[in-house]
Amino acid sequence: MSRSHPTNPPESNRMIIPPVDPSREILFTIPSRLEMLAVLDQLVQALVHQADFDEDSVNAIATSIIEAGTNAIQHGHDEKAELPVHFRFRVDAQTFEAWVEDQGPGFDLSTVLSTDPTGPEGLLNSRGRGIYIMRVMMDEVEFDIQSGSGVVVHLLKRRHTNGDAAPGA
Amino acid sequence: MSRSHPTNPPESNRMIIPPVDPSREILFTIPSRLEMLAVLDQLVQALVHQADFDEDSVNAIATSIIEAGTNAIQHGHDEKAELPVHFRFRVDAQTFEAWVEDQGPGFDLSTVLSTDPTGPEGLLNSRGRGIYIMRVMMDEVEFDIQSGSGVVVHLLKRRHTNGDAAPGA
Amino acid sequence: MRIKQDVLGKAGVIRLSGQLMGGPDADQVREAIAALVAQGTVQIVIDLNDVSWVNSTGLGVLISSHILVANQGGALKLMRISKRIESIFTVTRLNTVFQVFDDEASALSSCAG
Amino acid sequence: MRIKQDVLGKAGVIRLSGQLMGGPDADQVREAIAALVAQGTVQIVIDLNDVSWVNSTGLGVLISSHILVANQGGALKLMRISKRIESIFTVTRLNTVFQVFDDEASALSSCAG
Ligand SMILES: Nc1ncnc2c1ncn2[C@@H]1O[C@H](COP(=O)(O)OP(=O)(O)O)[C@@H](O)[C@H]1O
Ligand SMILES: Nc1ncnc2c1ncn2[C@@H]1O[C@H](COP(=O)(O)OP(=O)(O)O)[C@@H](O)[C@H]1O
Repeated sequence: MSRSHPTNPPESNRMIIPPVDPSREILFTIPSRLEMLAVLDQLVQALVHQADFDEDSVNAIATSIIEAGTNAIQHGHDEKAELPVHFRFRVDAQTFEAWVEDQGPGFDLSTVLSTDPTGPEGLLNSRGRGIYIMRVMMDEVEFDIQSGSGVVVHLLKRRHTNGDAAPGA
Repeated sequence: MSRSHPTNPPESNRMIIPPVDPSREILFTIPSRLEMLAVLDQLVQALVHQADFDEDSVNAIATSIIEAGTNAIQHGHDEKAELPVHFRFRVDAQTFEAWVEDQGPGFDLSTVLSTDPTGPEGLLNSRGRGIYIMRVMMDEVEFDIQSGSGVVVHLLKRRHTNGDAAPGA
Repeated sequence: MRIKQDVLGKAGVIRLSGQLMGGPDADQVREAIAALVAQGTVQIVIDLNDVSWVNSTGLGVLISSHILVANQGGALKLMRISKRIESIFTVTRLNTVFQVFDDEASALSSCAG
Repeated sequence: MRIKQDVLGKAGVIRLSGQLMGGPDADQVREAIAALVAQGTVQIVIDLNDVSWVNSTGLGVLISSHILVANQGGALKLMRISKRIESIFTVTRLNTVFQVFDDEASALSSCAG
């Protein structure tokens, strides 16, 4: 029967998106409007807080997901409200993961990674910091870019336990 | 191409669900876990707040959507985490609307409506208040109950402007 | 939801924080009340200062606790409820069932008599 | 984002609230700064006390405003930033670009000289 939403999202052919686990999956879809970022922030904070991550991790995760959402809305969808941005969140004992998906033109990641926004050329540039912020604040950031059919960003944060060295790349 | 999420949700055959308008549609899907209600509350508050509704309306809407979500999780899905509850939100100039959908067994609404939870028999009953609360706090509450294939609750709140009498039935 | 309990004079005070919504929350409240009643404390005040919301299942927990304590000759009272929680009590007329106090001093003195 | 502006002695103070994220926010900040510069005020303090977060687009707005004011012989300073915003400044090393003050008195006195 046709429903307002599918029971579960269809499985993806994107390598970086794991099979759906409906008992842990939280899905969120918004129109491409910048003002939705404030709502996204509250949602992510509530989710990560509920999952008992420490305050620094809550901020790092919310900040990073806002950067990914900003890119999807601005660069992926050129703020065309009718293009939806899809978020998928998954919490487990050790990690918080998010996938952020747009349907935009994609971009060349190696060009972005070749400039250091904290170096002398980058520091006073008014753009080019979003992906850098995600990579510093999260433990893993992966991109699946399919030219002409959008970008999926996968963000992962590990739960820091007492005495842990900051995990990372 | 198969994606992690469909571009837009498929159109529904449910009468109370209008055609999809992706430029205004916010979708949210959670596992059937009561602890998700706290996250739902934060999301709805942020959304309604962002839409510039007054504080009383924010509370009334969040409270009502939590009641609908509680029913979907507890009565519809018997707290089976793997069954997703779907929320759809729509904001426009005059109204805030929500649809809450489960895949549970449905129920007989007329039986529920025949008891007044504020009357002498109902007042000390520990159950039977959720739908009543929604009906008092929102301007419109509609149910589409398909026996054996779930419930969709549609909630609507009008924006109150200065000097308005409380609108309603 | 988190829960703490105190005995202050004749009154048992149960302080909740988070949200009150049935499920495991109900068991925690029931256990706290059972513990107080077992030591002879039947004037019980629930402090909702740190509770952001209560849903209808949570209201059910309060009602069944109220009945339990009343059956022991006591009373269950509430204190420090937010505007949001107050409106759910008004809508459901449960404001006619529970005594609600704005502050701890007046709640406790109502238990002293 | 909402914006208010004051002139206090030699300093222009621009108070933001909400979130700072580019788009229409950028234009509002640019207009406020242009208005201050037009009346000869080039020591400008941005008060972020009521800003819950800044994204990288919002950082861009601050950087281009900083350059604009510096070109007029002035400086753009920040005050009262939250821990969350501080961490985005540290991560991007923009803490080496902007002077940041904890309170209004010290921010204003840095503009007086
Ligand atoms: N989702 C996306 N779709 C298309 N292009 C993107 C996307 N994300 C990033 N980009 C490209 O990568 C560049 C760098 O992105 P980022 O590091 O986030 O900084 P900024 O957004 O400030 O430019 C962007 O300017 C844009 O060209
Ligand atoms: N989504 C649903 N699926 C199945 N049954 C439901 C649903 N919503 C409500 N009901 C039925 O209607 C009754 C009344 O619901 P409600 O007024 O919310 O009060 P309560 O949930 O406290 O019983 C419930 O006890 C349940 O039997």
